[in-house]
Order: sequence, then structure tokens, then C-alpha cells
Amino acid sequence: MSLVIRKSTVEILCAAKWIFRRDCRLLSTLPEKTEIVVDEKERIPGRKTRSYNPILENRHVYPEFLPDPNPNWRNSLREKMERADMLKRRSQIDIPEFYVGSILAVTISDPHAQGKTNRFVGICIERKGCGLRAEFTLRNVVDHQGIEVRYELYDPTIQSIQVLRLEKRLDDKLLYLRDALPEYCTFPLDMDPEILPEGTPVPINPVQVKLKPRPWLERWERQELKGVSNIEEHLKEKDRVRRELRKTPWEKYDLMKNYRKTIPAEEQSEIWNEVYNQLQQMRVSRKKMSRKRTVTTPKTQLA
Amino acid sequence: MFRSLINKLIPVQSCGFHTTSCLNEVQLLTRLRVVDNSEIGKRAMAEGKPPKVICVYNKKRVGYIGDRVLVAIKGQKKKGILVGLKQTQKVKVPKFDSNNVVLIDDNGTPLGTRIHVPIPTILRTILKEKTHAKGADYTKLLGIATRFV
Amino acid sequence: MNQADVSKLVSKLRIKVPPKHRKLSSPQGPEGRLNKLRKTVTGLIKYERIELNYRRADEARQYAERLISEAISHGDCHKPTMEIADYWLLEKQLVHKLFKVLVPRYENCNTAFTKMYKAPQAYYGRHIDKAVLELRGNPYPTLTNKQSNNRLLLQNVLLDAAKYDYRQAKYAEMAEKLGKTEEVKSGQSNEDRNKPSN
Amino acid sequence: MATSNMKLLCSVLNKMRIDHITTRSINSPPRFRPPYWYLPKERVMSDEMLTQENKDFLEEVKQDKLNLQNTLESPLIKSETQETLQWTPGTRRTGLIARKIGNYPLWSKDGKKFQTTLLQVVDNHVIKYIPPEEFKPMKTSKVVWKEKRKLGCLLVGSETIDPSTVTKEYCGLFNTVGMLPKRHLCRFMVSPQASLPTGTPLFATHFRVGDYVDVRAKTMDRGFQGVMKRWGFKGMPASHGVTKTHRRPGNIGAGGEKARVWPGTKMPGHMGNRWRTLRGVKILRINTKHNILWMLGVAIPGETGAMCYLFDTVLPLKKLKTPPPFPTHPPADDLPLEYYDDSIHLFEEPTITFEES
Repeated sequence: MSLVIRKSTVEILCAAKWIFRRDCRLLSTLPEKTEIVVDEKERIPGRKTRSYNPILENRHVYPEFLPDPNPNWRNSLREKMERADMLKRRSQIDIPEFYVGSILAVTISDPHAQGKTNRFVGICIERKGCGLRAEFTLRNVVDHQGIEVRYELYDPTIQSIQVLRLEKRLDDKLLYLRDALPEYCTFPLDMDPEILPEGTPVPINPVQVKLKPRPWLERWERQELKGVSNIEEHLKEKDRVRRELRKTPWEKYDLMKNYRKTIPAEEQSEIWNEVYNQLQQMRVSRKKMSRKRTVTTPKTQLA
Repeated sequence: MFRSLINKLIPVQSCGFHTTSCLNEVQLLTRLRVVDNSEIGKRAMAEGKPPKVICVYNKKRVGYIGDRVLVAIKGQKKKGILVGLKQTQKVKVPKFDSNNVVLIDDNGTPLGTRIHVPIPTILRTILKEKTHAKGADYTKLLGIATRFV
Repeated sequence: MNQADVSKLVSKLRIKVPPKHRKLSSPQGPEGRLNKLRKTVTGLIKYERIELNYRRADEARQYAERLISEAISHGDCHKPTMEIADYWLLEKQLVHKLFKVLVPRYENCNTAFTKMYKAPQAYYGRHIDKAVLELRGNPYPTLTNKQSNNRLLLQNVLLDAAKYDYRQAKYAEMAEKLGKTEEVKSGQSNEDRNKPSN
Repeated sequence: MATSNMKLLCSVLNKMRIDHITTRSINSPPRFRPPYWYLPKERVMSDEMLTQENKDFLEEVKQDKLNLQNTLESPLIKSETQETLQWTPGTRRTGLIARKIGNYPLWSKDGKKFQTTLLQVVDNHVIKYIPPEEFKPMKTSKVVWKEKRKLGCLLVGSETIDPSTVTKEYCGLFNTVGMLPKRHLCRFMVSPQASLPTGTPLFATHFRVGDYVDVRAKTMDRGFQGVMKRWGFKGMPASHGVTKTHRRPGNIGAGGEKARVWPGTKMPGHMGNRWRTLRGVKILRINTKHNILWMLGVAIPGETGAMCYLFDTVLPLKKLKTPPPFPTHPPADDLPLEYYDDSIHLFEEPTITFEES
């Protein structure tokens, strides 16, 4: 989101065009236009007094390089060793840029069937953990059966991670897809990768999913989700009252609480200065390798 | 055509299961979903009377992936193997949206001839370990699977 | 191990931040705690020096530092920052003071924006740690002792003498070393000179 | 007359105060006294109101001493030409002082994940050696060893600190070796042939990859805890008419003949902050530059940043079988940066594939 805001107008328009081009396959296109308008409104008053540091934008791309913010568990030497090991692993395998909401294909070598590999395609619904413990969850519906698989990002049995469609969704976690109608997370296992043109910002998919009737796995109504359209239909009066009671509007003003959840900019820039050059080199060399791939047109989602 | 009818019914069916997280583990009286095409299993699922666990054959009495269970299905006692769980699984092991079971007889031979949902590959190792030379051979189940994840 | 929150970018505080917050007991829970701290932060921005209980002062200090650093990094045209300032400063004229007075004052500051001292306890009554919390660069006279006469204190006089001796010894040693190396060098050069002649 | 005698007797009896007679039971252990090499470390810190020049001067002196310490060479290099000592299974080597700096996973060559704990060995130096004849530890138990074990005492310090923050006496302990005071000081009982000259630096290479060590550290301090957390009691039901006894211990013993609480009954109390030893921890990886050991498992007591002591293990099946670096590994510049156990997958190696057997 913030990536989109900070890019120039041309790029914003590019992104808008890209989204419009794809809208034929979206389920609900209604809130899309309003979303873009909000983006531009926010962008105009955002005058930055501090100099804008582009190296810090890596935090969206490689969030696992930032350590756990809990000061009880931090140690600069351990973090350094961990980052060095992560870079060593990254030199062996291409771990691409992806976000929650992107569609990935992961190939692992299968210890249970010797000499074979196992490939799974799905939408990334969650990314968590930092350092070498970073992991992500893929979800798909295969043969009308919802399946989720959790992978570790730096697991040496992973042979390749391929991004089939690079995009973001409206929420940070898509766990509500477990309670959504199955067509929202059904992806064919032989999906073709869609390649974004060079330099375009990562598009945000404004699709809003429909939830199945209750019972749900969690109380989605209390989580202020943007990517769910029909949450109000399923609520009773009791639920609305309880939602109001549980709201914590003061939490966004709790400056220290937010501070304790993040890594300050000064420490981040140190980390990125340490790892950025190597990451950039790897990226460039990988790009040279994959020049041959041609741009394919996006396929319809609900074919 | 009958299968497509079942497939249409399944999303409606799965809402009938317990979906609260506290009942996510397979234990006594958990309702399961039969995923093979055995006659009794198909009919039980179509009637909306999914089988209930009446015994889990392990020490913990909580069913994990690959465990044998005894189920009550349409007034009969049948054995089955758990081939997919709702619980949080280990890394690289798939977690399913329903608790799946494949019915077998005492020798480990599946009652049906096909499994119409994906099967976790870890079952290959688990079932091989559980099979003894003279006892039941559970690896026959792997032969009728259509897809592994 | 949890991932750090990347949606916001904050600048590092120049004070020590404890790993956990303090629970200031309040019947309204976390909201009540923030309400208490709001009053303190407003008072600090208004009067620039306040005396209060240590626990509350230490908590309020962190929030005041964060508020000023947010104001410095985003400026007064940033809507979320304005909302935050609006929430934390109960008197609205102080919002102007924050952006127009305090931000220019601290813009090029390399240290913390506030200072905290332990205040003496009351002779009678309950023993509660007291503290004085103040903004840096306030117009009041300083609370600490003047350091002008320290040179005449006994420990400083003795240390001065020790320093003199230490330096003398050091210089003597360095001179000796230099002399030695020069001797060696001159010896070498003499040999060099002697070699071609031979 | 009789009255005067009575008065005399009374005055004598008054002087004899019974409660003054001190008796020491034979069974009670002697009071703890610190070992004689121990010197108090903490001093009261106060603002001394030094001028800036004097502060700089103190800093300069400290820096000079630090430089002097860094130029000290390991005595092992000089004495390398001397007779080589032989390691036998009965000898006891010195241990190390390490700091726990966190944990992260390593993967084995068959794709399994190992959780590891990282221990950093921070500038360890031998401070003092007390030979077995002179070493007389305080007797803490009633058991008297018939045959004396001939073990010497080796003091090892770790982490250099500012000398102005500790007492003069404590600094003196280190001045004899020509070093700045260390934050941690630990006593290791060693065989006389494993003794080391003072000033010898110890490194992580003292242990080898694949060896097993015992780790002694203080457990996390959890404060006063109830029986459910401290001893894992089940507690009582949340409902069914239970009032006010959901997390309480319940009965602690019957009355009847004994009518008291048996010693050792599990009750609420302070939990953690005790010395505990974890035995037989395997070393999976060693970094020689930063002196880091990767230990298998996450059960090493203490929080991140806590100190721990490493010893060669005493477990009979995991004891050292081949001679380790003895008495310790001498400092060397040409060591490889990292040692790995055979089972560990290196991060710079290609992806694991499972070949058909």
C-alpha cells in the first residue's frame, strides 16, 4: 500500500490501468474505483519533511531480515550470523519477492517418495516468523477439498519457489479464506505464471470475498477486515453489540505500543546496508538468467 | 453423475461439522468425512449421516494422520484410516478443511476403489511403518489414491 | 519469533525503553492508562517542567519523546500525525506549540528531547519515588549543581597530579623508544654506508 | 544469714544466663564461607564530580591497559617446544564461560530441522591456578573422601569490564596477570597435567564439533509461583460447584499419627533462578572468528544473554573417546572459519534431494 502511495503519478496510473485491464476476471469490481481515489487523496497531503530513504523500502520485500522486536530476545551478533546464513541460502535458491495474496508454486524434494518432487500451488494467506524461521502458508482447493500447506522459507529441501501472480490483497492476513466460498481460493495446479512489466508497482487486488454462513473458525466481524463483503449479513444483534464493546479505538494512538512492535528506522538502515548489496547482486544475476521468459497474458481466474 | 451430486453436497455438509477450533482434534464421537467411493460410505455421506469415531487405535486416544479408527457408519462398525486432518500440522504436511477417513476391512484392504480427494504424501512413510509382515497391509490404500499433495 | 511490523516507520528514541510497559492501575483498563498519561504529557508540553511520581514520569517521558519525534519526522501537514497530536494534547493551543515551537527547537538535536531527574522524597508520608520531568531547552534555571568549582575538589587535585606523572613517564618512554629506533636506524645506515666502501 | 545466702545464690544464678550457651549440633552443616580466592567485587558507585580532563585521563589509562593486554601473547605459543602432555580418559580439562545469545534452526542432510542454541565464548582467560596441594575447599557435606582427589583449581574469567566499576581488591586479582578485571570469574577443577599458565586465552575451539558437553547455568527466574506452574499440578475444575479453589494444591497430607507436613511436599514458592546442569549437549557447529558454539536443543537454562559454564560431559556413553585439544587449543590464525558436524547441511550447499535407494 505504502509502496503505491510513494511512487510517482505515472506509476500509479500504470497500476490503475493494470488493475482495470484485469477486472474482467474479478468477482466484485465495485469498490475498486473508490480504492484508487482514496489512494490519491492520501498521497497529496503526505509532505515528507525527512529525506526519503529508498533503502528502507526493502522492509516490505524482505520482511524476514528484520529481527524480532522483543528486546529480551535480541542480540546483534546472533542476528548478524542469522542474516549471513540467510544470504548463503539465498545464493543457492531464488526466493522471489512475494506478498500475502500472491499465488505461488512451491516444489520440494519429497522424502517419502524417493527421487520425486512435490509441487503445490496456492495463494499465500499468511507470512510469519523472522530470520531462518520465516514461514508462509499456501492455500488451495483441490478436488473440492480445501488444503493448506505451511512451508519454511529457508528449508533446504525446497527446490524452487515460483511466483505465478504477484499481487497484494486488502488485508495483512487472509485467514478468512478458510471460511469463504471455495471459488475464492481455487487455483488450477497447472497455472501459467503472469509476469509483470518491469518497474510497475505491485498491484493491489481489491476483490472482496463472500463468507459462508456461520459457524466460523474465528470472529471475523471483530477484526476490521477490508476484504470481506458480506460479513454484516451473518451477524445477529448480539454480535454487533459485542463488537462495539470489544473495540479498542485508543490502540492506534498508543505510540509506545506501536514502537515496541517495530524496528526503528536507524537500526533498519544498518541492516539493509549490510545485506542490500548482496541481495541486489543476486537479483541482477537472476534477472539475466531469466531474460528468456516471455510475457504471458493473464488467464481468467474462474475458468 | 452421482459423484458430482455428492461433490455439490459436500460444502453444505461440511458446515454441519463442528467447526469450532476446540473440537478440531479427532477423538471419540468426532464426525468424519468418508472420501472413498465405497458403497456404504457414499450412502452415509449422501444421507447426511457422516460416520462417528467410536475408537482410536493408539495410546493417546486422539487421532493423528495415518491412525486407525473404528467408526460407526449406518449402524455398522467399520475400520478406517485417517487421511487428512483439520488440526494444525507440521511444516510441509497439508492441513485439510475436513477430517477425512478411508474405510478399510480387517486386512487393510480399502472398501472402495478410488479416493477422490488428495492424499498427503507423508502417509507413504507412516503406512509403511504401520504395516507388519504378517499383519494387515495398509499400503494398499496408497494404490487407490488419485493425487498426492 | 514474530515478524516486525513494517507498515510504519519510526525513528529510534534516544532514551532507554524498557521491554514492557508499566501498568498504571486504572479502573478503565488500558484506555484509562492512556488517559492518565495524556494529562501528564499535556502538562509537560505546557509547563516544560513538572514534578510527579517516578513511575508515571518514566512512562509519560516515552510518550512525549515519541510524540515529538513523530512531529519532527512527519511535519504538520501529515494527517495521521495531526490526529495523534490532537489525541495526546488535551489543550488545542498546545498543538501549535508542538509544531511551531518544539519542532524547530529539536530539529537538529542529537540527544533526547526530555530530561528526567530523581527528586528527593518527602520527609514524612508514604515513600513514593518522585521525579522531575522537563523538556530540554526550557527557560527555567537548571536543577543540577554548577560544575565550576569541581577542579578544587580533593579527588580532582590528586588526579591532576597523577595525570602529570603519568604523562611524564609516557613521554620519557616514547623518547627512549625513538632514541633506540634512531640508533638502530643510524647503525643500519652506517652499515649500509660501510658496505659499498668495502 | 539465710536470707543473705539466698540473695547471694540469686545473684549468682542471675549471672548464669542459660540462653547464652551456644551449642552447635554435629549434624548441621558449616555456615557458607566464600572460597579464599574470592574477593568482593561490587562497590558503591557515586558521582565523583570529576572534571572533563580527568575523566578523559581515566579513559586514556584504561585504553592503555587494554592495549597492553591485547599485546600479551598466549604462554602456550612460547612453551610449545616443551614436552607434549598426553590426554588420558581420566584427566579432567578446564571448561569455558559462555554467554547464551539466542537460538535458530539448522537443517540436517536428510532434511530434518534441528533447533540450536548459540553460545558465545567471550574473551576467556586463565587468571589463576591453585595446585591440588594448596587447594583446600570448604567442606560442605558430611561425607569425607578417604582418598583425596588430586585436582587443582583453575580460575577463568570472561568479559573485560571497566576497572573503576569494581573494588580495588577485585582488580588486584587480575593485575598480577596484567589484565583488566573480568565480569565473570569461575572455578574449574582440573587435573594437574591439564593446568594452564595464567594469561592463557581460551577459545571455542577448546571443544570440537560432535563432542558432548555439560552446560551449567541459572534457570529463568519466574518468581513466586503456584503449584500448577511450579509442579504441574492439575488444579481443580472450573465449574461443577467449585468455589475459590481452581488453582490450589488441595490436600497436602493426612493427620492421624504424623500430624505434620512431610518434608519435601510440593507447595507454592519461588520458582527458577537455580543452578541447573544440562548434560550431554551436542555441538553441531563452531565459528572460530566470533567464538560461537551451536548446541543442539533449546533446553539450555537461562534467558538470552545469560551466562553458562561448559564442561566436558560426565555421561559415560557420551564421554570423549579421542584425545581433544589438550590442555587447550593454542591460538592460531589459519583455522577455517567454521566447523560443521557431519550431519549438518551447509547453507551454501545446493538443495537437498532424496535419491532413490
